[in-house]
Amino acid sequence: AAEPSAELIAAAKKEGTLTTIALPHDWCGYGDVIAGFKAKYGLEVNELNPDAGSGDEIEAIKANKGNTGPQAPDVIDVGLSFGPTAKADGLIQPYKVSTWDSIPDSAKDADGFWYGDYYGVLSFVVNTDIVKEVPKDWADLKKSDYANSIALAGDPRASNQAVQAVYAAGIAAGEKDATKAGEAGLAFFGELNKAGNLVPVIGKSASLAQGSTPIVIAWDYNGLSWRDTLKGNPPVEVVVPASGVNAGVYVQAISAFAPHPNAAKLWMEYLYSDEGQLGWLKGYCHPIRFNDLAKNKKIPQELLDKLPPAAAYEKAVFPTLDEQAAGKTAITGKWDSVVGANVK
Amino acid sequence: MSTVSTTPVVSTAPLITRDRVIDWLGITPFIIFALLFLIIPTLYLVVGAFLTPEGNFTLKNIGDLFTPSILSAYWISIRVSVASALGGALIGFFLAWAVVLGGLPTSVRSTLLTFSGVASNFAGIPLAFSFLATLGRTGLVTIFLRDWFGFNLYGTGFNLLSFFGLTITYMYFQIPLMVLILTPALDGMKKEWREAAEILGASNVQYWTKVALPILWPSLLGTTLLLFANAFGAIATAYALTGSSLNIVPILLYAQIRGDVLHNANLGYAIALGMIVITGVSNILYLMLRMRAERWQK
Amino acid sequence: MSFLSLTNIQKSFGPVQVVKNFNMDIEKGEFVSFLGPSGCGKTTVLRMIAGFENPTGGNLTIAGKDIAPLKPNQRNIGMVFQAYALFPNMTVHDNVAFGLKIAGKPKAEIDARVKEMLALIHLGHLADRYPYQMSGGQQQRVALARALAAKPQVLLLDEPLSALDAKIRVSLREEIRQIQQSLGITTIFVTHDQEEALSISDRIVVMNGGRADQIGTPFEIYNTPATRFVASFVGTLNMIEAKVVDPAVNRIQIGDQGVTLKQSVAAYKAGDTVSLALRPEAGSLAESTPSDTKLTGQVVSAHFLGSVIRTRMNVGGNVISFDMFNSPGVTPPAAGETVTLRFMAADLLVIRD
Amino acid sequence: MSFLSLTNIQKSFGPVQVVKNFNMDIEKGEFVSFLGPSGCGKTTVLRMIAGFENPTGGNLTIAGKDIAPLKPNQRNIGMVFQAYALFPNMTVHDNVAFGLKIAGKPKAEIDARVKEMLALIHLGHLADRYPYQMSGGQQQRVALARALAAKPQVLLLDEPLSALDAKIRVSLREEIRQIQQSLGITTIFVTHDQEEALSISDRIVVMNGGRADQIGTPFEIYNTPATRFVASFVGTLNMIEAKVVDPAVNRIQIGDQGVTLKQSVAAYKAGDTVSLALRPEAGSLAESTPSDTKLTGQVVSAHFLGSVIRTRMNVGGNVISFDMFNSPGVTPPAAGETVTLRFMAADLLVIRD
Amino acid sequence: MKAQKLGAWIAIAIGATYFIVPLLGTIEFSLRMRRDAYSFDAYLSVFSDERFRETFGYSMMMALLTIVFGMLLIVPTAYWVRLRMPQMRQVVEFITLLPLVIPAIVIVFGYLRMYNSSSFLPMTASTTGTNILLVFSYITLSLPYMYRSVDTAMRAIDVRTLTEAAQSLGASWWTIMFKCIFPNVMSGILSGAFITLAIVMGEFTFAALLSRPAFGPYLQLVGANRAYEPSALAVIAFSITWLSMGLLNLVSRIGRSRPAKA
Ligand SMILES: Nc1ncnc2c1ncn2[C@@H]1O[C@H](COP(=O)(O)OP(=O)(O)OP(=O)(O)O)[C@@H](O)[C@H]1O
Ligand SMILES: Nc1ncnc2c1ncn2[C@@H]1O[C@H](COP(=O)(O)OP(=O)(O)OP(=O)(O)O)[C@@H](O)[C@H]1O
Ligand SMILES: [Mg+2]
Ligand SMILES: [Mg+2]
Repeated sequence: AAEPSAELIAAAKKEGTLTTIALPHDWCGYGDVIAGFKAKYGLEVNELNPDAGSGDEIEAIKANKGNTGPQAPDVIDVGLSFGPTAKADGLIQPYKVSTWDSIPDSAKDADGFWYGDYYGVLSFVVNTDIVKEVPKDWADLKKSDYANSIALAGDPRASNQAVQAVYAAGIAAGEKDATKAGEAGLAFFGELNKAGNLVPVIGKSASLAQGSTPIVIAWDYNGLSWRDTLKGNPPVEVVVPASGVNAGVYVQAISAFAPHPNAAKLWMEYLYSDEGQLGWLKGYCHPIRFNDLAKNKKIPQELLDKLPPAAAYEKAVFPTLDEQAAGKTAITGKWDSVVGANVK
Repeated sequence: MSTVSTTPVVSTAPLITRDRVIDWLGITPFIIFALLFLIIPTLYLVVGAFLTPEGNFTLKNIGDLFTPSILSAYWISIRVSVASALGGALIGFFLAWAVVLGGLPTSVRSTLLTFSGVASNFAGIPLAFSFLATLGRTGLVTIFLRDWFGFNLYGTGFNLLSFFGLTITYMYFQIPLMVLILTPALDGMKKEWREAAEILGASNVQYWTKVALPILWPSLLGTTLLLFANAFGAIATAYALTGSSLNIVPILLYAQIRGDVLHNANLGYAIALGMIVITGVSNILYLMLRMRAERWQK
Repeated sequence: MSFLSLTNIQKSFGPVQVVKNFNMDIEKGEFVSFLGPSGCGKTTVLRMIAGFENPTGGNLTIAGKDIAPLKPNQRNIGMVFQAYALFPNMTVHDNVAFGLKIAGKPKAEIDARVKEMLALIHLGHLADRYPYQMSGGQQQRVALARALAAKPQVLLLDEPLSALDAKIRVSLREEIRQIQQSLGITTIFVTHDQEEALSISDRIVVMNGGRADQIGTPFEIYNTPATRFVASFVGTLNMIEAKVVDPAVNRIQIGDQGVTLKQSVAAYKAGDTVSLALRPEAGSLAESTPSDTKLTGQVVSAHFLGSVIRTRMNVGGNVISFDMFNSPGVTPPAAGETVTLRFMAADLLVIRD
Repeated sequence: MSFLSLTNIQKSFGPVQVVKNFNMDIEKGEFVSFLGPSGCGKTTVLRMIAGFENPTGGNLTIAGKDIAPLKPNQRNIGMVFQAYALFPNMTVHDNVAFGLKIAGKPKAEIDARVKEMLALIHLGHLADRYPYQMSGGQQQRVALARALAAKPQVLLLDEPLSALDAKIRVSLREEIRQIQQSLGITTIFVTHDQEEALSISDRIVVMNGGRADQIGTPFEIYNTPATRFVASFVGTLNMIEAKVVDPAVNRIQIGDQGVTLKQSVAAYKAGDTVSLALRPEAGSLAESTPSDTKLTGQVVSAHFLGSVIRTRMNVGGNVISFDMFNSPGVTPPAAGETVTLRFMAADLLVIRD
Repeated sequence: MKAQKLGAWIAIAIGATYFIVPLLGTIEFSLRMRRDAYSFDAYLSVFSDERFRETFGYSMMMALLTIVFGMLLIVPTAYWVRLRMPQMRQVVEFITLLPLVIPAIVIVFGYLRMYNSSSFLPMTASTTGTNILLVFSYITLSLPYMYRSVDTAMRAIDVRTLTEAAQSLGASWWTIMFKCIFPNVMSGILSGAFITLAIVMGEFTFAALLSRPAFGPYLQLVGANRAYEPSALAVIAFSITWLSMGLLNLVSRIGRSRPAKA
């Protein structure tokens, strides 16, 4: 892949800082990716709220219109469905990285406003110290054994990961139509909640390990990286459900009001370089140029070995943009009234 | 020798004015600071509560407070705050009573007071960690109960993230605060009052019901109100316990202003206004009761 | 058998004995003051009578009945504290009514009694005030009324006046005495102000280090102090060092001036040093003063103190103060002047240490 | 021209005038006391001299120089406060050195002066103590040394003794007077204790409601009070209502007993009522008393006050108190007894209201 | 009497249990990182985390600045109010209590709107500006504690007479303030300072919303993403609070300059 132009590097260095948001260090290997970027170009990286959901990221751009201070993010990494809406709201600006052509067309905006970055499938991340019988499929989650155990990895009103989880439950129920699938997912979680299995907490590695949420529904790559950081204490199993395997694509974009536009562009160049893509892969994420890299034999074998079995991805459903939008609308709008997970 | 002419001397007015100006200058930095960093930012939001995103006047935001999810957030917040305030007040009262009037060695008193100074500031995120480590699913107490008594705490439906769990967590800083505020009030209870009552024939119970509690109630109630406000505004503890998805007012507000879903910052302002009104009212009541209590302490 | 009787009362706090073999009999209706310096145990004795402290030894009876087993709220004793100790949450009326209410008296009776008590202390018009709305003197009068309302057998007052201004102190002490006399109530009054004790007591107990040094009428205490401590604590006193010349005829010498005492110095040998006490008011410069003794010396200083002029003179190394009443006709002697002080030999007391 | 001169000084706080046309001239080295009841404006006058308050009218000069425009820290006036006001964070030495340091004196000079001042107040050995380690009396002496260290032109003392115990009060006031005399410093001393003022002042200003009622030596103030207020505030006083019988020969009548005054009642008509004042110590029952006048009455009560016995007698409706020194030979008269009080007619003062 | 004492002991015992068990739980949990044995791994992990050191140092710095500037604002104000404007006492006191009433989040959102880079006072436009704003926000937050402790200390020393004493000895305002007032309210300043330290070290809302790398948000982050380190951090945070309270006691005991008891 081509190197970024010297002018871009120079311009970025002049800006000196890149402001990112919502990049937890154990998400997709971002810790190392950021470190690699810093080391390579010598820019500061100002990391805003690593725990923000996709919605929060969009809001951060809105809130900081007219503010060029360190509170304003330059770049965002959001769920696929958030890309088009952000574009429509005029919150992001176009840019085409030098490896643009190797990104599948289905996963990028033709004008370069947003572009897919990596994907994974939703899985059950289970603390097997507490949960002796690991759930295999969505339906298992309703068992009374799992009372007070299950958590989403975000608030469905704000987090793409959580929305996708609900949607996946809908797919597992056999719904094909996106809106219906969304509703079915809501209904499923409504039941979970009524049965007292759903914990109104954002599931994270800590809550997983400490046992407040021994089952977290999260992207497989998150589960795997949590497993690694916990180093077997407690033991964690990542299960891809038998049905309703929902694959989710995230997208990158540059804020329309980015205080450091050149640094943002350089960041994109880095992410979509071979180095950046392999960085994600190390974090168990399938980078969007996976096929391209594989074709060119650029992926070390030991990296491939550590990935989840390819079989899991065979059943994976990639919802289209429209499906995602429909599902998201159905889910965020009615989450409160149908599920209403509250403190009791 | 001391009789005197009575020529009235006109007072030198400008001198007084200059003095007054200097007087005011002395507190100007404070006033400016308070205006810039406390009052105007708050007014900004208070005004915002009555505006549409476009900047027109509206009462809709206030009206929107009465939607079920927001009401339920207020409701749970109020319940947790009331419960932790009452619990904190009650236990704190007994602790303060024990060290002030219980005839315990003075070392116990100074230990408790020092500890309370620390613990009342031990709110926020670390507190949440502590309780997760203690009463969480793999917490010390939970495991202890399981291994030694075969008692499955979580099997009873207990959950640290419940109303009860939050209340018990909040009480960790509520009790010490109560102890700190109430100890001076109890110190103000003169030994002679008790003795006077006793020598007039009153029993212990009569002393407490007719003399001690009537004297103490402004302090007790006032402090309870303060605890209530204290709990109502506490965000960090709940945030760390539950990671922002808990539907209590401070978190809802956080999500509204910062977050995305309902896309309505002005509604967020209205929620904030509601909070200010609630904590404000309880604080004002607290101040009034304190004044009343101090009147007696003279 | 006297009304209130304390026999061999002792009290120790831990290792420290603060009251040592205290004996005292008080007759019904008597007004007795405990007088003594701070820390001498006055309050402790009072609190044992009230029942707030248990004696570590001895007997306590009221009207022949042992009160040791009774709790404070069963003793029927009235008490007034230094700091008033009115209940701040109650009006004057309710404070005074408190003991009666506790005793379950009917409302009409309570109201009548409260009215009567408030009339007694001249505060009938303030019945609805709260304590914080009243001056210290008024509060203390209410405290007195409260203590008296339930007709206690004994009234105890622990320095009730010490928090008050000088003028109010004087008027209130007279009021207390007068109320005490009109009700005929047995009263113990603790004070460290000798003038207070002298002016209102039937008898005074001068306490020192947990002991009663002397018990007697104000006259006895003032004029024939039993110990050096009593002599120096009560009133101003000149202490004079004298040499015994002839013990047989009570002849002593102050500086180089010989004096014949009325009190015996037979216990001393010629040449011994003996301590004598002389009250400043006992002597006078006027030749008309009835006197049988005189001392001559140099005036050191003369201070005008209002009604009296206090002159200090040096007699053979002893500085002796003496007071004379001021009047426009009297000019105080000038410093350095030689004067002769005249007094009765009976006023020169021999003080054992 | 006197040293410190206050002319027509006035002070109002808002609508209330608390000092009204105050005039006073103080000579260099004089010791003047302001004596008066609480709230009469003593402190306010003092604070105007110190510069803490601005007079609303009048003139203030020291050594002929108008000090009105000067700030307090430019007036070179020493001040001692009731509550000592030592700097708690400094040792005794540093407190006394404070003013000298501010003035930028060299260290050696400061040390020498501090030493000298501490010697003056007999506290040289406590130079390294902090205020909280000392008794009230010691603290007040340090405050005095601090005020004097920088050799002020005028020393102001605002009730410096009122927070102290009775015994220390007396000894410290004498120490203050003696230091003042040895340094010859012009001093104003505020007090509401008449005995204090009488015993140490060159002159006394008796203040009442923001005015100087009388300015004079202690003798003048005590023996010839100018107003009824002065008479009643200074010393104890019997006020007697009498009827004028013959103004020409100063003949009046108390009850039905005729008395010829030394003071003139020429301003009255026969039959007028006139107020007379008599000090309790002016009269005596003893026949040997030098006297030219007597009054006979019934004894109401006799109080034993230690060195004196105060007897109240009723003379034609007037209750007259008189004091006699206590001595074992004297028995106070019993209530109801008829007694004759002897005194000099000159002691009966006619009081204008 | 006996029953009362027993009751008192029972109350203390219950209270002590409630207070101590969570601490034990936290300590125990923080040692559990290695599966089969207790170890200090969690602490090692925390201390070796660069972000721990960075955020901790940053918050310490902010706390110190807050204390210094807060006291420079508050001590003279409290002094002046006592000395010259007693009629304003109620008002000033009321203002200082407002931060207890107004949630921090409301204030900080007001800041974001008032001081963003396109406002009249673009404090958030630069990192330095944002840091200053953060210090100001912390001063606001600690107003109730700082003002109260300073004011209490002033009540104990009778500032008015001390001032007048100093004035009559020729002292200027500057000398009075820094030689006579500050040293004597040191106990109040210290107790205010330590409470402020404790508050600032754990503060989350302001730092998070102003996006500054402070200790509070770091705690929150670790709390969400690590299992055992949070307990270790809680132990550390609690120790810091204890340490500052201990220091406070120590300093006030060593500080010989206690106010004279009148
Ligand atoms: N509860 C107690 N424990 C230990 N010592 C005590 C207690 N109460 C009093 N004392 C000591 O007993 C002694 C006598 O005290 P008490 O209060 O009777 O003195 P007092 O004569 O009333 O003095 P004052 O005039 O100061 O009131 C004092 O030395 C005091 O310190
Ligand atoms: N700053 C002030 N504002 C309003 N009134 C004041 C002020 N200072 C004093 N006064 C009033 O002025 C009057 C005289 O007060 P001042 O302090 O001079 O009395 P004083 O003679 O010193 O009394 P005391 O013996 O009680 O000290 C009092 O009525 C007082 O209330
Ligand atoms: Mg006592
Ligand atoms: Mg005064």
